Amino acid sequence: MSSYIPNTDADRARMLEALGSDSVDQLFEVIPAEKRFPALKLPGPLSEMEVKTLLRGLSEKNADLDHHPCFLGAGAYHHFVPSVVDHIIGRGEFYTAYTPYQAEASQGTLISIYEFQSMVCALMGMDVANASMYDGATALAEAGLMAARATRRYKLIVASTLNPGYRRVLRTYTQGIRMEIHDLRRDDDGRVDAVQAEELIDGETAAVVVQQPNFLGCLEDLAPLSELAHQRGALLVVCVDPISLGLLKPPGELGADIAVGEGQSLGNPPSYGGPYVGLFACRQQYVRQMPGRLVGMTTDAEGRRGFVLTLQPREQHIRREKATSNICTNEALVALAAATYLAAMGKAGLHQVAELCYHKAHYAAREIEGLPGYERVLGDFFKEFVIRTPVPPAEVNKRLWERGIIGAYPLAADYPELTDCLLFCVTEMNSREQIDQLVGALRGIGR
Amino acid sequence: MSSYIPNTDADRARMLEALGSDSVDQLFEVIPAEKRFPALKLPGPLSEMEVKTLLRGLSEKNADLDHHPCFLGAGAYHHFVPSVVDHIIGRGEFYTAYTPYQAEASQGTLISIYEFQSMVCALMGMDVANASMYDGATALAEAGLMAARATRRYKLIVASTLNPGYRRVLRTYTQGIRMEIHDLRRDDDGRVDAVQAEELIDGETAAVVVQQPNFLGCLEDLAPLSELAHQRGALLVVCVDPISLGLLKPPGELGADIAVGEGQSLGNPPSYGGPYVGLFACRQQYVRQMPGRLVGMTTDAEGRRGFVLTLQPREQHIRREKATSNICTNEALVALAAATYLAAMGKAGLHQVAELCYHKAHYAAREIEGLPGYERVLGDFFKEFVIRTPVPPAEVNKRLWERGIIGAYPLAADYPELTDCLLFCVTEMNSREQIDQLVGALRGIGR
Amino acid sequence: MEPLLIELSSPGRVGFSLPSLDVPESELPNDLVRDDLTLPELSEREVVQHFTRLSQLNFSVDTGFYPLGSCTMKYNPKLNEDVARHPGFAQIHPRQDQSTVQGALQLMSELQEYLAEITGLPAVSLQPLAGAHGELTGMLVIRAYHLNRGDDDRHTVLVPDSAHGTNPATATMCGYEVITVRSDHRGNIDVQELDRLMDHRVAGLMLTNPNTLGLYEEHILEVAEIVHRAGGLIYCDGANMNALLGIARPGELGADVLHLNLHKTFSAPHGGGGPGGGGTAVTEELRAFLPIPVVGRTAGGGSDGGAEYYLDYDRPLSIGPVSSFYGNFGVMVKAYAYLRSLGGHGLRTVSENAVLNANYLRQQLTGYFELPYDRPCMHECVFSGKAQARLGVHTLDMAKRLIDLGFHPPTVYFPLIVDEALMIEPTETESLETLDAFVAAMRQIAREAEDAPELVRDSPRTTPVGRLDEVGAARKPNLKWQA
Amino acid sequence: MEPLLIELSSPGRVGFSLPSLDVPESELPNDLVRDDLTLPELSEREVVQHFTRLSQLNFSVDTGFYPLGSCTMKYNPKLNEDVARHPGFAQIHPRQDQSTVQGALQLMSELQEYLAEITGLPAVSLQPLAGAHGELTGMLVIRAYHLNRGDDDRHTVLVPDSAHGTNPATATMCGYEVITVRSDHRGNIDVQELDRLMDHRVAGLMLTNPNTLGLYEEHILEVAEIVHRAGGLIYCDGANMNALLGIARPGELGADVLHLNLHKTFSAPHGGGGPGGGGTAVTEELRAFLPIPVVGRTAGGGSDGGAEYYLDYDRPLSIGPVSSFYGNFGVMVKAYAYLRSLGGHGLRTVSENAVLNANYLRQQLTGYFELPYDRPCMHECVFSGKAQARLGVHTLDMAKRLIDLGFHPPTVYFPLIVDEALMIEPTETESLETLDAFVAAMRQIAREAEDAPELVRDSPRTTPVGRLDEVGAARKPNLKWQA
Ligand SMILES: Cc1ncc(COP(=O)(O)O)c(C=O)c1O
Ligand SMILES: Cc1ncc(COP(=O)(O)O)c(C=O)c1O
Repeated sequence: MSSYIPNTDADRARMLEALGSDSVDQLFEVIPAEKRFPALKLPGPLSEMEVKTLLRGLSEKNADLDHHPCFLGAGAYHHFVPSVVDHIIGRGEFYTAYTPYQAEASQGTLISIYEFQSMVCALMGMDVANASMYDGATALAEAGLMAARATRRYKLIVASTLNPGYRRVLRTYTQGIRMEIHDLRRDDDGRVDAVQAEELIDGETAAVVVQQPNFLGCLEDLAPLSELAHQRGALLVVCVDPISLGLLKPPGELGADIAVGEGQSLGNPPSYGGPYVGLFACRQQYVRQMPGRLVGMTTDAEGRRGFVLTLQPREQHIRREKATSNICTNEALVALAAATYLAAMGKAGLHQVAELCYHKAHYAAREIEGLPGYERVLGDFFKEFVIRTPVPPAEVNKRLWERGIIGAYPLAADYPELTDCLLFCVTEMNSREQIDQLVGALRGIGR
Repeated sequence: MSSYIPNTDADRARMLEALGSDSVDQLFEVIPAEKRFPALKLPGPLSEMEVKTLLRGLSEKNADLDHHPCFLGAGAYHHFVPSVVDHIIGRGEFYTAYTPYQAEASQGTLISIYEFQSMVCALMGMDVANASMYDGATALAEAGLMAARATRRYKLIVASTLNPGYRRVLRTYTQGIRMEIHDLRRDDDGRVDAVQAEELIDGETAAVVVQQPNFLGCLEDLAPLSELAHQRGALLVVCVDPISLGLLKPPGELGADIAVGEGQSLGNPPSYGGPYVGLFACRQQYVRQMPGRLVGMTTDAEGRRGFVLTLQPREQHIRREKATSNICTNEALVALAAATYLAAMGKAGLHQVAELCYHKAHYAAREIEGLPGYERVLGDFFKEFVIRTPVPPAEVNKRLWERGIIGAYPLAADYPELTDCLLFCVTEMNSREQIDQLVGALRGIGR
Repeated sequence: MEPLLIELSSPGRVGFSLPSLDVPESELPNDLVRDDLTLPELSEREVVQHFTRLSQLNFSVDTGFYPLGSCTMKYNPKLNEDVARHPGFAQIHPRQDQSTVQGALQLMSELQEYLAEITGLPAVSLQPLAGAHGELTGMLVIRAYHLNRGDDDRHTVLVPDSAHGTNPATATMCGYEVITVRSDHRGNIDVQELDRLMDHRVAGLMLTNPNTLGLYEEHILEVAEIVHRAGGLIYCDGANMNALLGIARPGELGADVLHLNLHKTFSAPHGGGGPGGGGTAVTEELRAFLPIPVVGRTAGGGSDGGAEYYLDYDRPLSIGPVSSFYGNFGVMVKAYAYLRSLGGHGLRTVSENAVLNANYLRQQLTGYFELPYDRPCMHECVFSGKAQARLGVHTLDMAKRLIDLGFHPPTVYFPLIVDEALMIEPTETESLETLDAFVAAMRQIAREAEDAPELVRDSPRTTPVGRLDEVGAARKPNLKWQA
Repeated sequence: MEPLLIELSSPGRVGFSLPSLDVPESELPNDLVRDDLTLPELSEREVVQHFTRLSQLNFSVDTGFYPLGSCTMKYNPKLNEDVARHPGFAQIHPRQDQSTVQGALQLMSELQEYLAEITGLPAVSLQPLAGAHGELTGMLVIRAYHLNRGDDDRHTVLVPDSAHGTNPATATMCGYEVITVRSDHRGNIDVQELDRLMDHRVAGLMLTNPNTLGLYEEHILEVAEIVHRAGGLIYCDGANMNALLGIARPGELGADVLHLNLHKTFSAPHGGGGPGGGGTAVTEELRAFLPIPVVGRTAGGGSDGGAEYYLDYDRPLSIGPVSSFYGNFGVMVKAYAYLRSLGGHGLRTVSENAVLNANYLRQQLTGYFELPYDRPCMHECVFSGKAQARLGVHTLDMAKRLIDLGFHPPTVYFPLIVDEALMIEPTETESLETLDAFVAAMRQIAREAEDAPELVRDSPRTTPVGRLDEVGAARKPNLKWQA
């Protein structure tokens, strides 16, 4: 018997006796014999030691960021994760519990979610934040759906500078329902085209959806968009990089009605794309339209402070087909990592991370633009920037990899007009030495 | 200020005000000015990220057993450590507590030590075991001292097949006090010479000290030694490999009065020699002569079961210069790892580990003896065996390393008569594939 | 109880340590720089103390029995935690060149295969991030399938009244109208009603098997037949697969689409509410509609030195991606380690023991609590607290009393079709002794409901807080601290 | 409370998973094979649950304030835990060829250097495994030094009455007779008595500075002068180095030998009672006597491609090895990470804050408890509970009461020269708020000792067990379970 199953043959015999059964097989007689007990063609069982070796082997087939300088971003980021984070999310009491339905037995999880909500609000300058969505893309999609619910309008104006993956997920999410989606093109500086915005946003528009800094790394000018949207009764949905909020004005200050973002950067490794966590916040007036879980503060009969899941009538387990979303399991542990990260970094730490990213990225950009054949295109940016390369981007990356460097993100597939461009990302994880190494390599490649 | 120091300048100002001091420096005025505040020439502070990178770099300069087959033993062993062990000893409540002086606030540690003591007794077939000694060598040395205390005799007869390092530590420990130490030579089979034993053990002898399986891997015949020692009023001290006790008769059954051993194999990685843990057990009658801490079961006023440090009047903090030993801090967390390991492996698991070692070592020995030029010397063994090599041992190891294999232990320094020999160790961590790889390499080297 | 971070915060404290700037500064975009950021300020020591103390306020699988029905709160092997944290898994970027992450892709490819083998549904997407997300994925696949056939008149979905709330909620998100199907007196879907409701306007049926009563759907083959005959498809909610591993393949029982909960059946821990994994398996016919990308394997097996495993985006009929990248990779690693540890036979013993444990509880508690559907159960059993409710002791009271007795309560008030429901799922990782202790506690509570109802109603007493004012919480929501 | 493993055990349960035998079986040595092995039998889930529950019964630094005097219970950075677990550190064998472990040797070599710089004593052995082990090492070094000079008439060692118990116990183990030296009214070693006792038969003085009263030895230079003049050496117990990092170097204050407690001063966690690290530093004159091996560095720096760092066994005057290998390497990694994190200036701030925190507590509690030596302290302060004892409330009672108020008690009844001693060491990792909360609790207890002595005497009440019968435990020792 497996080390994961405590009961022995003797235990099973005792239980079967209590049941008046002869064998465990009897319990499955309800299943037609010909469908019962298929022999699963799976690899044979392995001991713990063998599994360890096998998985170490598989993992070592991957080139990891501990051992390679990396200039990839585009929606997943290599930021520093303090050791404390893993120690906290590695506490069995956290990671082997589930959704805190039984509040009295779950105050640890509940308080940490309340704190997560509070810090997401602080970061975003918003009134309320939920306990998490799956990831940035689905948070954005849910924001689109919520905007429609809140406005009873079914048209979304979506910036082409929004993460193309997010735009696709939004389309996936809305394919079964009534929703018009219009792309809002960018100007030459890489920002939302104000003129077209003026044309597209109308009295039917549920929301304008933009990203700050946008997918191309550029800093959008949100004030006119916000004004426009609100004038026409539409909501402004802003998707943010939470790390940038250590430095930049929060969406709440820029007019956002719903703010979402990918929370991976807050204390979580890139982990080949998941688990990540969707941040989701909005203005107070829309709280009952929100998807996902919310934790609130309350008291017990003796007046002691305590925390509970609240406003549950928005959720599927109460409202079923009328729920604001179908989400049930979310990304609680990743949110806990984010909460731990934000607590450890605090006010000063997050600011410092953002500044390090900003200055390092600008240093790298300047150095690269200075290279013959390389050109930086588009406008002001935060930690990501677009470079037109003298040799095809794929070739650049290939040759960087020959030097052990994981290069930048080729924009061709998403932005045909930027086919000869790479999106570079520089964070606090990139030492000057790494940046100089990159620049040196690019110089060689450009020759 | 460091992230490890919470107080801010404002906090310090408040505290200084309470103290009526102007500055922190004032607190140190008692130190002569010319000795005060030396500028330490240490490398400058590093951020967490930099320390991580630095230490990763240092660690990767070492060839580790995760990536290299290894046939070294000789007192430190590469055994399997189930994942649960690290998860348990990684619990902050365990590793950030200290010696459980305050029993009511330390039942977790106390119970785990009580369980450790119980399982060490079960393993060794002894009456009482303490909460741990530093390591195998110091446990052995303390056993020698204790034998002298218990018998009021000051002569130790020490098998030359006892780990040479342990013999040296015993000499270090006893250099300041009255203690005669006689070496007891081995016979051609690699076991204690019965004839010389008969000559050396006399009415002045405090103890006969042997190892089972001995340093050369061989299985000693303890019955006659035990009889002889006890006849002459001496104690029998046996040093064991706890893993072997999954299969072999425990020292308690073989006449040992004190049994000691290195506990590293029980759930701890080789860790370049430490932290390890000394196992120390004896017969009931000697309990008040024991060194180290002991945990006992008792009750509170309401009759509830609880655990406390007990028989403390043996210890330095009570008895000072009359204590049985100066040991204070021991190896509690390593003992906890051992307790967790023994609980997870249990009766069947430890047996299976021991059998795997036995069969794999014997397979390897047979295969190597079958190679031209290689000869196995000495008698029956458990998991370690001695091979005479056709080319010098150092050369063999060098050439194994060229193939990525960490070879065996050269015996020349400790046993000049075995200068052309290597001590091989094979455990459950060595797959047949690894063994065959070793054999193939040895064949090539022998040619 | 532990104060909040913001209450522990003190100006100027730092809990981080970052490298100093090693490049020249650049000018900041001053008009975009924020004025203030009110995050807490704490030292590392305080952060660790805070969250460690919080953790101790939780019940959890690692500290006790957690028979939360429908959630499969099995023990999560520590091995899985360790392997998933390997830098070669955790520290790889989703946009890396695929040739540099072949180990990750191989793992995903093999996991797809294993899940296909287990479910009897050959095409798998690992992209969905939880069960409900798998439902969304699967229902969109069903929708795409119908549309692709030009069958655009199907606007409704049938959902049994016993279904989990995510099922109808999902159908709505996909634009379907939900029609509820009754359960019969044995806890099965009512076949006659199904037959009546099923027609060419119905896209499909969302079925759970074993259903949320913990009961095997006795007429599943007939049900599938009825739905398929009318051109509909069967969406099977696989949250309860812990009953069927190596016991039966949903694909052979008529399911066209099935999501799995990697965080339930395949031992990835629940994380206090996630992350999960909602891998979704479909029939060959539906393969083309799965989200992009799926992981493919080149026929040549990369023997030419090229990459063997790859992300396949070239799927024109795909519903599109459902998440940012390729799914919760970290969760997949745990599920993969679990499957490799157990093998096919091991999986069957998992379900056998899960089902045996549940039946044992069912048998031991019968007579103490009402059993609305009195037949052998699968991996969980659902009682009703109706008898106790008549004495003024409700299921919620009994749940709270269980907390005082050291157990996490079962799922309560679900499924909705059982009054005062108590849904108990022991899983295979609990011992007979634990089950017996739980039985004793439940029987004690049944006794107390008669003899000392106040005792039950006033529980819990041993927790850091008593029952909380949920109405107040909802009326004036306090959802964040005032900094 | 949690049952014992053996009580949880059930025949046939397994918590392990081992590979099957992949080689032919060999014949077992049947006469040596044991009949039975009564270890517990549990599944992995049960093992994890058991030890997790046990852990929660502990007070610890991670969960609260732990001002255990003389033990320096500072916060242990999590970073250190992580780096020490790296396979390149944990999975290396002590008998590997030195060329394959250059990273480990470099770390040890540099750590030796750093500790030399901090202590002002140039030669360091990292081999001792705890403080007392360092004492043994150091005292044997002193012995070897005298003997090597032909000075074989020194059979006694002077030890102040305030010394930690390990000091006299160590002297005995080294074959010395212990002569106790009184402390004076300011808590210093009594210089006059020292002068009287010191002669050519005395091997040396074991001094602690700051001493166990938390007080700086005001006459340390004079003391050293007296001892050295008579040919003796100064052994300095460095357990209290947390007061002196970057503040003063013991080597410049007259110490010839000093042990450090890596598990106190250098942040390696205490592990529930170990592992520790007792690195021992000596003067140049004593270098030759240190245990073998020490870590050396080749002059050429390995530039010829040979190994740069090596284990130096070629030390004929060495006292020999004191342990199985090279010391607690894992502990060294943590200390190294700590030193590299802080740097020299950071170390000084550590001691400054440790000393400031202690003085703050001293000042805040003065008036509530008797302060036997009323002068500024270093990193800890020692009060006496005498006033309370007169009311029938003893230090032990107050310690237990503190547990109920959420604090780990200070060290009690040590040093022995203070009646009813309360030895409080806050360390630098505690915040002012924590200190204030502790002060409030202590003041409350002082009040309760007057107003409600029963309350204090009957504590603790909030723990899983009340005060335990220690006398009974010692009279009929039960030291293991009956299987
Ligand atoms: C029967 C059933 N279906 C679907 C779900 C939804 O799964 P998830 O929570 O992973 O989204 C659940 C989980 O609670 C469930 O129990
Ligand atoms: C002053 C003093 N000296 C020596 C020691 C002994 O150190 P260790 O416990 O590491 O052996 C201690 C530890 O308690 C101590 O406080």
